[in-house]
Amino acid sequence: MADPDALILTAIGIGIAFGVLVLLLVTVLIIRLISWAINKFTGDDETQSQLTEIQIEPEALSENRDRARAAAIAVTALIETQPHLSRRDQD
Amino acid sequence: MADPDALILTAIGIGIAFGVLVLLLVTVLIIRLISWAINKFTGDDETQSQLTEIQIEPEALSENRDRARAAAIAVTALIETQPHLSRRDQD
Amino acid sequence: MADPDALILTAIGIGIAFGVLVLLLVTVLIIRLISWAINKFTGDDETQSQLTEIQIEPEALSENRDRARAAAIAVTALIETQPHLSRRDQD
Amino acid sequence: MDELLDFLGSTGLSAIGPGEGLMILVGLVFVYLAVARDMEPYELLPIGLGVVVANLPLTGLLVSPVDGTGFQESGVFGIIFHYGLSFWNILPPIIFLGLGALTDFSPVISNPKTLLLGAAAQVGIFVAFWGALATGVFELPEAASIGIIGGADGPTTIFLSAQLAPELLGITAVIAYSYMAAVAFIQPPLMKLFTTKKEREIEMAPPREVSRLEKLLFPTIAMVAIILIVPRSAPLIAMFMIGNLFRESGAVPRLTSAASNEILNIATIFLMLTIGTQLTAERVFQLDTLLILGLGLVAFACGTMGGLLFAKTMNLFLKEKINPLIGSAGVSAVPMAARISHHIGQQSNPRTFLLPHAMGPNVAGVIGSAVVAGVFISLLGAG
Amino acid sequence: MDELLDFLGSTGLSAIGPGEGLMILVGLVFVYLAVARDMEPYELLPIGLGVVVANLPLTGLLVSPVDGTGFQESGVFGIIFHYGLSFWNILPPIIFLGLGALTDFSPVISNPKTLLLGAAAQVGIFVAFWGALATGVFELPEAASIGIIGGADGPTTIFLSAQLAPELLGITAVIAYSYMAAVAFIQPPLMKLFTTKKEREIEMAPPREVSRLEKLLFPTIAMVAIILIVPRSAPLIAMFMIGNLFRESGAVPRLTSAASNEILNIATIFLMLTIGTQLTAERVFQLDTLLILGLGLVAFACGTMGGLLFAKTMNLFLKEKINPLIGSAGVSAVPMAARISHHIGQQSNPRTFLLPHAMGPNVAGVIGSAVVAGVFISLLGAG
Amino acid sequence: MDELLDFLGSTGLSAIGPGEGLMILVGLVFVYLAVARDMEPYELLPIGLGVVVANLPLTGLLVSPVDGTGFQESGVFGIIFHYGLSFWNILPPIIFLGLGALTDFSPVISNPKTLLLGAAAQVGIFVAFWGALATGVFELPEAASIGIIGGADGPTTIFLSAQLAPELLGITAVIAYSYMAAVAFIQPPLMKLFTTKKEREIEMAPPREVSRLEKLLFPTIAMVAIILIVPRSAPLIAMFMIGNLFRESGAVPRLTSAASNEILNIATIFLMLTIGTQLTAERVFQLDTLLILGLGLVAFACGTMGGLLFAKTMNLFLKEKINPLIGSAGVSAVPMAARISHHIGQQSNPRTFLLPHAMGPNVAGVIGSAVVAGVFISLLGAG
Ligand code: NA
Ligand code: NA
Ligand code: NA
Repeated sequence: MADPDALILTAIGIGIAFGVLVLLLVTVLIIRLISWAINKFTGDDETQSQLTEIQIEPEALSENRDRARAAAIAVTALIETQPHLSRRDQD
Repeated sequence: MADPDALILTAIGIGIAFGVLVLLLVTVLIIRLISWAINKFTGDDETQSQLTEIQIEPEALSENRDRARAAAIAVTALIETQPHLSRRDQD
Repeated sequence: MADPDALILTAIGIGIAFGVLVLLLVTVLIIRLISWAINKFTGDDETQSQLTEIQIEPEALSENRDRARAAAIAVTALIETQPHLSRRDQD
Repeated sequence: MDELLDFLGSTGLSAIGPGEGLMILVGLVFVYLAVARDMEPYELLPIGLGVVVANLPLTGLLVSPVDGTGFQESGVFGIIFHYGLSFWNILPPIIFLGLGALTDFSPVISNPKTLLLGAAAQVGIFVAFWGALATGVFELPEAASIGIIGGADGPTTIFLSAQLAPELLGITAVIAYSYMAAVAFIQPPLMKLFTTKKEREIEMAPPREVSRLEKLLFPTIAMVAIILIVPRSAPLIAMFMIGNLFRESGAVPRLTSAASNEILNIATIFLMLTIGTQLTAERVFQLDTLLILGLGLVAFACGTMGGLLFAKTMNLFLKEKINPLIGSAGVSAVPMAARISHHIGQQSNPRTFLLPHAMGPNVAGVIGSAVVAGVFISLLGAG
Repeated sequence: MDELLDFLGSTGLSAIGPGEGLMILVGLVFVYLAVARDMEPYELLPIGLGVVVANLPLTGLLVSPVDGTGFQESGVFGIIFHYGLSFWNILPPIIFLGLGALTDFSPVISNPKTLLLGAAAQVGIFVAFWGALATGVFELPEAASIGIIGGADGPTTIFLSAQLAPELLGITAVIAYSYMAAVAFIQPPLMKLFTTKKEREIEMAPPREVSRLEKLLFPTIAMVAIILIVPRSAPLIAMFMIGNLFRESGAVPRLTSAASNEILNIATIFLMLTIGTQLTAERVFQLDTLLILGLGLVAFACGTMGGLLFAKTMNLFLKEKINPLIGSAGVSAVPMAARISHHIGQQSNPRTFLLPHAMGPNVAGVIGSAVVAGVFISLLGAG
Repeated sequence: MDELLDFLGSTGLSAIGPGEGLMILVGLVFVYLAVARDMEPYELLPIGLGVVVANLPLTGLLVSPVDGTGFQESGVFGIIFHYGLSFWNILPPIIFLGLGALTDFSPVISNPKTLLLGAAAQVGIFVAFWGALATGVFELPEAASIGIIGGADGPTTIFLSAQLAPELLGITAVIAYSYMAAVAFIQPPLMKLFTTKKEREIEMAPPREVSRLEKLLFPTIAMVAIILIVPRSAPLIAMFMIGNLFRESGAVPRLTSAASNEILNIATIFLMLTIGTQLTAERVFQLDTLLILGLGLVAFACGTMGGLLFAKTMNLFLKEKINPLIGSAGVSAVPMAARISHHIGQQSNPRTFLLPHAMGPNVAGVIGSAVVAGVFISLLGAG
């Protein structure tokens, strides 16, 4: 790559930077259109993904973790309802 | 390794695969015998491991994590007993 | 490094080991002095760090984890107060 | 203005061909299947993204460390492919360490007969092996690398191809993972075809409780026994059993969690992305690819049939009949194949609960294909 | 007794010069800023400690793997610098994988205009680039490595310097991170100077809800589009978008968490320590360092002004005015710069809630500087 | 049929000797001690499994990267040994980063006298060093590698042996970890022998509260001071103090957790397995092994006595007497040795609570042995 003159390099640099981000701006608008169109056809927001019919999770591993997290968050609701629960041992 | 004739290779492949897994089948039966024998002698299921007499855990680190987990699971029991605890802020 | 005579090496080894740890002993005493002096001037224990004025944490990520942990520990207090909460499903 | 031309020349647009464009679409299809259809997302999403990245020209991401001199293009995936797979081949054993730490051998220990189903279901490997040879297009090592697709085990396929046919590594691995993702479509028809309604309704007694001692002795003895017979399977089998012993010992929870979480997840990200980057247009758009696609399907089908038929044959000799539906789980493709056996069983008879029983052959199949890979390597490898 | 003399000769005390002593103090200042002032602790604490370690003589920690023969000094940081940065340059892309998995593109998708602010705010790069050339001290590649400081993005600065000016890598990276830590002092004066009170009080409607499909399509199409135009930005852009797709797909939670936690934290520890170890006395105490300090500040200031002025110009054509304060967030320095826009906005008008709006240019700025780095590499790099 | 013979020739059964068989049993004993007796499971379980794997023939797992040409056997452990230990020696410093992030220096800061106990207890290193020389079998570097076993610190032993006597690395490391696991049997008899009942009942006032400033200043100043005096200890000392500063600063919780969890656990898995794989039959079944076993025991015993006697001597000059039982904790073997001091204290006088006091010498002992290792390397190393 021959040593480009600094001016050209700046022009290309700024030009490409703006060019790419304008292109992304246009992309966002197109995506908004696609997303709107798909919603109109499927009648509702694109659901997560049709769960394949086979979905039994034998491993207790992930359930256990989610259950612990859910329980912990549930308890925050519990504490907010009973402020008298002083936190004695804040480790 | 001279290029073995495909037939021989298949024979060895299937033979060894079955041979190994039959060997494992026999191993499982032997293990069942050993485990049964040990139970008979020690009179009870092989306990986890005799805790060495010195067992004071100064680091609060692992306790804290186990306590948090245990607490979280305990709370699930709690919620099941008091269904009225609505989950307001499911994040 | 010419092969030092074992005796010299032992002398340097033990000497440096003690020397370094005596130096650390002195360092601890100096640090105690500095820390005492600073406390006298600032009037209170050196607070954590002045929180920069801008402190809005848009990411819910770390909050969620701390909240879950805090909730879990709070619940331990809860259980201690109501021992009747039997732990049915100890996983 | 020649700098401008230089720059335009350096853009990807000027260098991309129709083949690359098509492959980018193929990559995006993988992404769609993983995200919208939830088909093996942990494999197909990174593989799909790897395919997209590999077919964007001039990125320098695929430059292998050996070519360059002095400063290296930051060939992230070239480096991972070279040191992780083709040169040191250490990623598959590391993944097996994590998988071992997630595996529970109780179904096998409580019902050792299922081990034979794990062996029988590997027959698909040899059917495809012979198929590949029959085409006259593939040499012995390449035929082995194609056959192993029937082992329905990603890391084992990658481990073998990296040694015997590195240029086929991308194709064989992606096809193996794709068929594992599609196992819910491949196996059910065969399972219904090869078993009678009565056989599908067979209920099996709940498996007996397995003691901790048994769960410790099995991986230990299995490791020593298997490696003594097939030393070349050691990189997979040793790491798998080490991970399992971490788990079952209960004495090293931090190591077990590091193996089954941090190590497994980090290795999966880099391995799957790198596998995807092997699917460049010129590698894929060849007759061979179609052949391997076909042979791979044959391998899966024959493996499934092998497991089913062997289960039916065993029933001839068994007082306590086994539901042959668990035979198809012997291919491995853990845990999907076991879930399918369970699901089809419940369709025929809601009171059958085959899942724990199907996990037996499912896990045994992992050992089965690792052993076959070991045999292939010792007979065909540089060893 | 010559062993004793030998030993005394081998101690650090005998080999340390005033320069090293001063640099150790500089390192400790960084540690103080990080710990007591909470300024960018995740970067400045390890960098400060790296500086201290680098200036302790005879430790062998900085020995690069290429120099040694046979047994290598355990040059922990020499090895990480060589393979992580100067030779393979794989650490910055790995960090971008994690950052992508932490990034939310909704602000950009809900308000695409902000993308232009992300572009405008990169103008600081070229001002400093010309400034560096004007000094006559720096060649084109070095000027680019100094200019990129204006991109206000650590990994991008490191990625570019590692390729174009490895000897400047330590200085440019540390100055970039220091100015990012000080952005709360650099930007507010300029923001108040270049915007009227009325402009600062402009309230912006809360951003619209962005659908999951949009959050999936944007990174996918952006990745392909950007890399086709600037292939040399692929190591950063591809990994960033891959991380983002892991996150937005929701199908691979374990990979997302591995990328945004384990991988990001481990890479940060070793990268930042190693960056710090590049600041040895003889590298720092040169006229160049002062020049780069000045040029870096100019770059940050011009980037901030660029974003502000461009926002004001856009308002001339827009019905629904945007609060120009979000323009300064276009430099990136995520997320500090966005918080500053929000904070200054609230000072002027408590009812403005600019944070979500400022995140748009903030994230766009990351893409902006990565693209500029790609252009520099393709025109000036060994490519 | 020659392929069949070829294959049979390639099996491990045909290549295993009685020595390997015996070593596999030794490995299984380690596994038993770790799992059933809960003796140092985090070290002895992976070491034991490493020993088993190393003595299964023809696996290719131990092939060092330097020997191979072109495709490498997937010598997982050969690669980790070469780059992690013998060639780059980066695993011990990485482990020390994690240990530092787990260490609390308050016991040392609140009671600095205990630092001297940490020094005194390292005397065992030199007793074993001289013992090794006295046998006439070992050269100076090997004697140092045997002596360091008395430092009762795994990573330090590995770090030193990797540089001075790589062929002894496996033996010295495994013996060090075994004696640390057996410290509950080695120390108590000596502690009761060398202290009077009255001394064992001495109660010590609860240690004073240590401020955050002190906990930050100590590791910082200690790092600079130690490395200036013994630069060769930097790879261990610097990383240890960096980890400690991450922890005490409280400003980088994610880095602290990455260092003390992910990095430490992953490094422990691969280091311990690899250490185990060094114990091959021909290396172990030599007279040297018995000598090193004996010398190692002598080192531990003398270190324990050194700490106890020095504590008793200090009491001659101290107004506020210290319970000499905490002296034995000076060997390090963190935290077992401290717990033993506490336990024996409670046996003699239930009101003594020695644990926090014993942690002082315990942690000081880590610095002590790292410094001694630094001295050995600077005088005997290739430096
Ligand atoms: Na299989
Ligand atoms: Na930027
Ligand atoms: Na020690």
